[in-house]
Amino acid sequence: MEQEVLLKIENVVKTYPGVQALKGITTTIKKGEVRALVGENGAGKSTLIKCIMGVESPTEGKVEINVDGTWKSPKNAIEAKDYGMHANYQNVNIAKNLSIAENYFLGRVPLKGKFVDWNTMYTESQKVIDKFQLNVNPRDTIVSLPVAMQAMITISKISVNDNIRLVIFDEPTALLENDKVETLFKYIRELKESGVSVIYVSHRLEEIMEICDSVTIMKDGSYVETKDIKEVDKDYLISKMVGRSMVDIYNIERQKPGKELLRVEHLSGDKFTDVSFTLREGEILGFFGLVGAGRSEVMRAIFGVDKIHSGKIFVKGEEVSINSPKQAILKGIGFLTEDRRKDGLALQQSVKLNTNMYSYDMISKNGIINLKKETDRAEEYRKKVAVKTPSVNQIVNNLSGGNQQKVVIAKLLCRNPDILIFDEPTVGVDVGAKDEIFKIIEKLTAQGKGVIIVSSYLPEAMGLSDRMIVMSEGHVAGSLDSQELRSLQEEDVLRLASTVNFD
Amino acid sequence: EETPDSLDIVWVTCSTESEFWQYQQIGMENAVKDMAEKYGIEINFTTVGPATEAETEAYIRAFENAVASKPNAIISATQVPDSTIAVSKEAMDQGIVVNFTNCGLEPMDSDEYSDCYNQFYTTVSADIGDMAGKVMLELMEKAGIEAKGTVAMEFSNVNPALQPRMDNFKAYLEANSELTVLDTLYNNNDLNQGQADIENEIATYGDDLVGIYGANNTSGDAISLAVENAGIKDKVITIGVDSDPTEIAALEAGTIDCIIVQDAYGQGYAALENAVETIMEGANPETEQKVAMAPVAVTTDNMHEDEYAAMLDPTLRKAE
Amino acid sequence: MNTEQQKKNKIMSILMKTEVSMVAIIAIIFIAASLGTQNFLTAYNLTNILKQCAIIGIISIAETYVIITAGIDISCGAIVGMSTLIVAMSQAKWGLSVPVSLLLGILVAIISGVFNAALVYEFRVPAFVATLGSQTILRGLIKVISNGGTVAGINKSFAGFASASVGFIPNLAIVWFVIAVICFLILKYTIFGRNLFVLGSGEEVAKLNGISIRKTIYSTYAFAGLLYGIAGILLCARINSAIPTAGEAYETNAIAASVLGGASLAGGCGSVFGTVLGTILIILIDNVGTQFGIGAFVMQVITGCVIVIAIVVDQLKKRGKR
Amino acid sequence: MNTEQQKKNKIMSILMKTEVSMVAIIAIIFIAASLGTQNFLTAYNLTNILKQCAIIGIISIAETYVIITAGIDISCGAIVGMSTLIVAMSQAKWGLSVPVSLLLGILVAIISGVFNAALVYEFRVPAFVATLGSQTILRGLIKVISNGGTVAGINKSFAGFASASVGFIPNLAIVWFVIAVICFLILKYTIFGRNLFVLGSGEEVAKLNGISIRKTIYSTYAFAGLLYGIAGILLCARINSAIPTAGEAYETNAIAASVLGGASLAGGCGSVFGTVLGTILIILIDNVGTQFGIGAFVMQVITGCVIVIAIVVDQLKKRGKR
Ligand SMILES: Nc1ncnc2c1ncn2[C@@H]1O[C@H](COP(=O)(O)OP(=O)(O)OP(=O)(O)O)[C@@H](O)[C@H]1O
Ligand SMILES: Nc1ncnc2c1ncn2[C@@H]1O[C@H](COP(=O)(O)OP(=O)(O)OP(=O)(O)O)[C@@H](O)[C@H]1O
Ligand SMILES: [Mg+2]
Ligand SMILES: [Mg+2]
Repeated sequence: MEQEVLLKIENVVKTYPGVQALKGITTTIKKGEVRALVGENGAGKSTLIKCIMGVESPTEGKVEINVDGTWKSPKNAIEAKDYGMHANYQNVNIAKNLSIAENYFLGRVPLKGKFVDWNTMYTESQKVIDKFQLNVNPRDTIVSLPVAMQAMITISKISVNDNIRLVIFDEPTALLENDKVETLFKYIRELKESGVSVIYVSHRLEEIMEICDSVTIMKDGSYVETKDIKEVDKDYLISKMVGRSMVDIYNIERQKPGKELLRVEHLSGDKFTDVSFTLREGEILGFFGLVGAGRSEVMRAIFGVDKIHSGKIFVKGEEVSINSPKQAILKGIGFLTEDRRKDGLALQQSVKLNTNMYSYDMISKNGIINLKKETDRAEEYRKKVAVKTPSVNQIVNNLSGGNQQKVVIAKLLCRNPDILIFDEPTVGVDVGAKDEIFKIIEKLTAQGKGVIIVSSYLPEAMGLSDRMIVMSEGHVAGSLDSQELRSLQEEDVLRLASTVNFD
Repeated sequence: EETPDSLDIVWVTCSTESEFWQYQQIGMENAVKDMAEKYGIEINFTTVGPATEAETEAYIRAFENAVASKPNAIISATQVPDSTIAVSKEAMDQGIVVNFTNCGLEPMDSDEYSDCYNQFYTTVSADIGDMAGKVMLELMEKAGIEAKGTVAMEFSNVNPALQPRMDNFKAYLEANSELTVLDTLYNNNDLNQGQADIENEIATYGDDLVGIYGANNTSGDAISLAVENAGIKDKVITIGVDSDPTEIAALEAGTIDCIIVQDAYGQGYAALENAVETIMEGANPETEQKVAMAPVAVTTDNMHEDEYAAMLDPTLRKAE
Repeated sequence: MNTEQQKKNKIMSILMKTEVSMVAIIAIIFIAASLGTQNFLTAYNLTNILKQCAIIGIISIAETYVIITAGIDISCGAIVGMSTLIVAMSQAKWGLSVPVSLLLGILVAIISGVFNAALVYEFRVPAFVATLGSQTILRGLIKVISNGGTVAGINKSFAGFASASVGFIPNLAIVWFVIAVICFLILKYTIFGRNLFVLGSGEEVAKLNGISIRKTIYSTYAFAGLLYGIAGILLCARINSAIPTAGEAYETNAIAASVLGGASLAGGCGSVFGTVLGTILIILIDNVGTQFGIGAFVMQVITGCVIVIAIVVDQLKKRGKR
Repeated sequence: MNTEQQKKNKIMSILMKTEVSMVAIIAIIFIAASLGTQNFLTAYNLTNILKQCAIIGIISIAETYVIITAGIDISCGAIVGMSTLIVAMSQAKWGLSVPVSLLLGILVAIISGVFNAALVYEFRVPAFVATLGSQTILRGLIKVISNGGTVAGINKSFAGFASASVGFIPNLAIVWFVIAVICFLILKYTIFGRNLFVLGSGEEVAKLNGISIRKTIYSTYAFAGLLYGIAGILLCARINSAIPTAGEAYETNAIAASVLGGASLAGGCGSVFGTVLGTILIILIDNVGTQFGIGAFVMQVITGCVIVIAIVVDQLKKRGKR
């Protein structure tokens, strides 16, 4: 049976000062269809979504949704909601000072008479929390949650609505680990079954192959084509997006481990206990675990952000006590944090400042900055990690999500530390750029640097690491050498990561 | 009725930051000493009140708080008589002696609120304005400046009670000469702003500007500084009202030609003396409830005479 | 987590609240003044304190609303002054009846609030500058309208309202309490109230969740205007006249009371109860200072210290030193 | 993108700057006053304007530094007043030499700045409350020290500095220019300057990027203190005395000048050049008002309007209506 059309996107053009983000996109989406949107960083996916939702008005063209037979164009989020359109935006947008329950009901607070019905709000929220198996209290405020949990809140938030016609997910899984991805997919299937259409944006192509019915490819703001998912495979998508084909991106040159760079002995902190490991020159050490496993906390402690309760840290064989990130940096440790918007970037500042802010001391004398070097470096790294921006003076907040992530990486590379800790380095980064980043890591290890990669994305963690530490509930659940890594299946590692009961 | 052996007296000032009210306070403090000696009692004297005259609600609050602390007497000066009447009456009803100095509840010719206070010593604002106008013309004649052209007026802030200082000045000049008097500019007791105001007026009116009148001490200071910097002290007649050290120095230097002085010290002294006497004698010794003390024009010529010097600088009278 | 633990957590989280530090500090000052002075703990004085809190208390609540949305209102004192003037002029100069004069006073205040909202919303003027601008404009207008003079001749029974009490509770304080309770309920139980917090968490968040920023900003400033209007009326009755400086420098106290009560200028937090406590603290310091016979100069130093200490105590409790 | 396009972009982005709107508005007022009045465009008057700008200009630059870090400094006027007082007391009462008096004035101002920083950093007191508190404390101390009176008897040659000029350029303005240039260079060329912007983007960001929040906050407030100290010295020379009200209400002008010049109270933006222009606009309005013979009351209304319009123009240009 030919299904009804739900959404018509007609020749949508969006221009920002100095950037044409969308150059005329036309496509239609049917009822109950799950449509993937793929393209490189800065291709215009998020912008298209904002135009669909009416929160950005297109410079040209229009978007219409079929509301029980009549065609409507939402002009703002309120109308979009009236028409049953919901979006999960890329930059976790959530009212940080409010409770989970209130965030669930943002803009649609339940009333008893004229007054907010707190009881209903809490009970309904609890139902959603249970449905998505989120083990949180609806009264908790958002600030107290880790980003990954915040992301789950925004995803699950959609289900409090009724009368849903279209749901858009913009890179929902970037911060999620496997079982949460499964929860999400289950939800998407549920939506599909009830006739809801879904637009799904992700840089993880295997997810797209798994969950989507069709895929639209975008490049540089232009529409390339729409294909049924059965007609395409990953390589095809990559070649269309990036313009070249790419074999195994994890296949990088391995180095022979050299001298010891970092040794951590029996480290304990607020959220982790008795963590020990070593990192050698030329090595890539992976850290895998589920959300809340405490990997980020270990890294933060090593970097001097959080307090250490006990344990020792040795850098290049020498015991160190690091009390602030500044000291860590001076000891040759670089740390790329997982929440780029919160602590990675000065959002309202330029690409230039952000690229350099980690290492101004390296291009200054007596506190006076060499402005030429500042610009040169910004330009150099803009090319090196392929940041798509009209100029290095662009405000970072105006870049696409993936390009923001690239700036964070550029910032770290500028510092040129011996020990590099990447916490979720490829969040929101497209395949092509991932490839570039891995090439850079390859070069770094060849120079004898040590790299720690914290990733919730198992293929990446397994594919990239020379050795891997698996953490669970704040403990080291296992340590895998390269041989084990190559021989183990993903399921085995996942099982390890879900180990419980250490005491 | 038994007489107490110690008295609590609160001075509710309308501005803690003003020199003029400081001078009033010196008068009171001296009276405290004299009265304590005279009656052989202890007098606890405290000052409360807002920083600036503009904070009128804070003034009322200070007054109320003073009443609540149940002193024997309150001395005050109000910028907002209509608002002070109720609380002052309240105090009187509670048996607290309330005396006003300089700024009271009602003008000289009214008896409407005579039950709301005990005694009032003042200098009439209109008299100051009239005197300033008269002196302006006299000094112009003496300096050989033709009474034609523009006269500027500067004041601290809008204050209805003191408005006659400006209005009467203006009226006097316009009635008795061909001078044009500009609208008042206000400086909120910001000397730098006042100086800028006068500088702007000098720049705007140039040689046409023949007189400048500052209706309080800060304004007088501002005038003297601007006039000195512009080097026009011989071309304009400048008059200030109430004194402070800067202004006294300016009078000496001739950048201010005359200061109209109210006897701040005398008012303060009398207000406190009268309060203590009223309490100790059991009745107000004054025959008139409102006593006007005439302003005095102090010029460069007479400023060193003892009487005038002490008027200019009441700190000279400060008892050790 | 067992229930024991949960209970403990709950108690802890209550103790962490700013309101608790405020109550503690107020209690200490209160006890010290009761023991240390003769006339502090008298009905007259307590009535007095309540009366003095009322007007600044109402203004502070309005300021809190604005601050929750991540805005700030510097013009509150000027709007109060304008409302005071209009009420006085209506009664004394324009021969209007008391009810009409009150309506006019409130109307003018609401219009001023809407003007602020228009600047903030339509023209994206930062709240500080927008309200600074309207403060300046209003102060000028007040003087132009009043010609810089006092407007006396207020209706006697109207003015009497401000000095009257019901038992020990002054009328002014009753108005303040009623407004505080209503504002508390609005904040907690209405969509408008909740939206203030959302807006304060970020315009993006509000916008993407279909909350009308326009409506929220206009409502907030207009509602604040309404409260300023009421405060202006009370001020007119209290000072029994209108003077050009009425309401001057109130913004500092209003912002201080809000922040003492737990509001953050970054937006997204603030509470009516906290602000009520903040107001009481500010007024109390002055009163106690007089009771102890502390001179005005030293008192100013002490006031500054108490404000700082109040916040430091709260912050130390909450997060410890950095 | 071709070079044509790039050039266009560059020109566009320059036109977008706040400084451009400011210059345009100042130019319009300047031209109107030159054509519409007789004595505006005279050497005396222009010298005049420059002189009047200097002190508030220096304070505003310091305020801009603080605002860039997402702070705010309400105590600037009080610190200036304290420095003025100390200089005057040193010279007139304590019999110290001029250089020593200046050093003391600056020292006290820096200490006040450090006190602010300690409140903000060590005790996490929000900048608004911290500086409000220290403002109140300082104003009280000023009165305690001066006993509420004027301190006259300043060294003649020192006071003469404020009224003297080099050619048409008054000494005060020269100091202001030099400070502006230095502050501009610091912001542009030093790590300290860059760190202000990073800190203004968020403490977390600063911390995780290895920037010492402690050092940055202390340096900022201390440096602001230094500038206030200098402003206090100049004020002392200019008013040839110290009065308890010296520097009062300067914070409003300083914040207004910063925001007019493009600074945002949310932190992370602001420029010295913009602030210089903001200062000029504020001073110019007053001067031109007098030149046109506009009464003080109406002038206040106009001032408010100009401030609002200046910001509206800038915002409309930047982002259009919402
Ligand atoms: N507010 C803005 N101002 C200027 N340019 C913008 C703005 N928002 C987006 N852009 C630009 O528009 C282009 C498309 O961005 P968009 O966020 O839609 O990309 P995307 O496909 O979602 O990329 P990603 O995969 O990295 O999330 C980018 O070049 C981006 O820099
Ligand atoms: N589901 C959850 N509910 C409540 N708190 C959680 C949850 N998940 C994580 N946390 C909090 O976050 C802490 C550690 O999270 P963190 O993000 O550092 O872990 P991680 O191993 O780095 O995971 P990831 O980087 O994948 O998010 C936990 O100890 C816990 O306090
Ligand atoms: Mg995107
Ligand atoms: Mg993590």
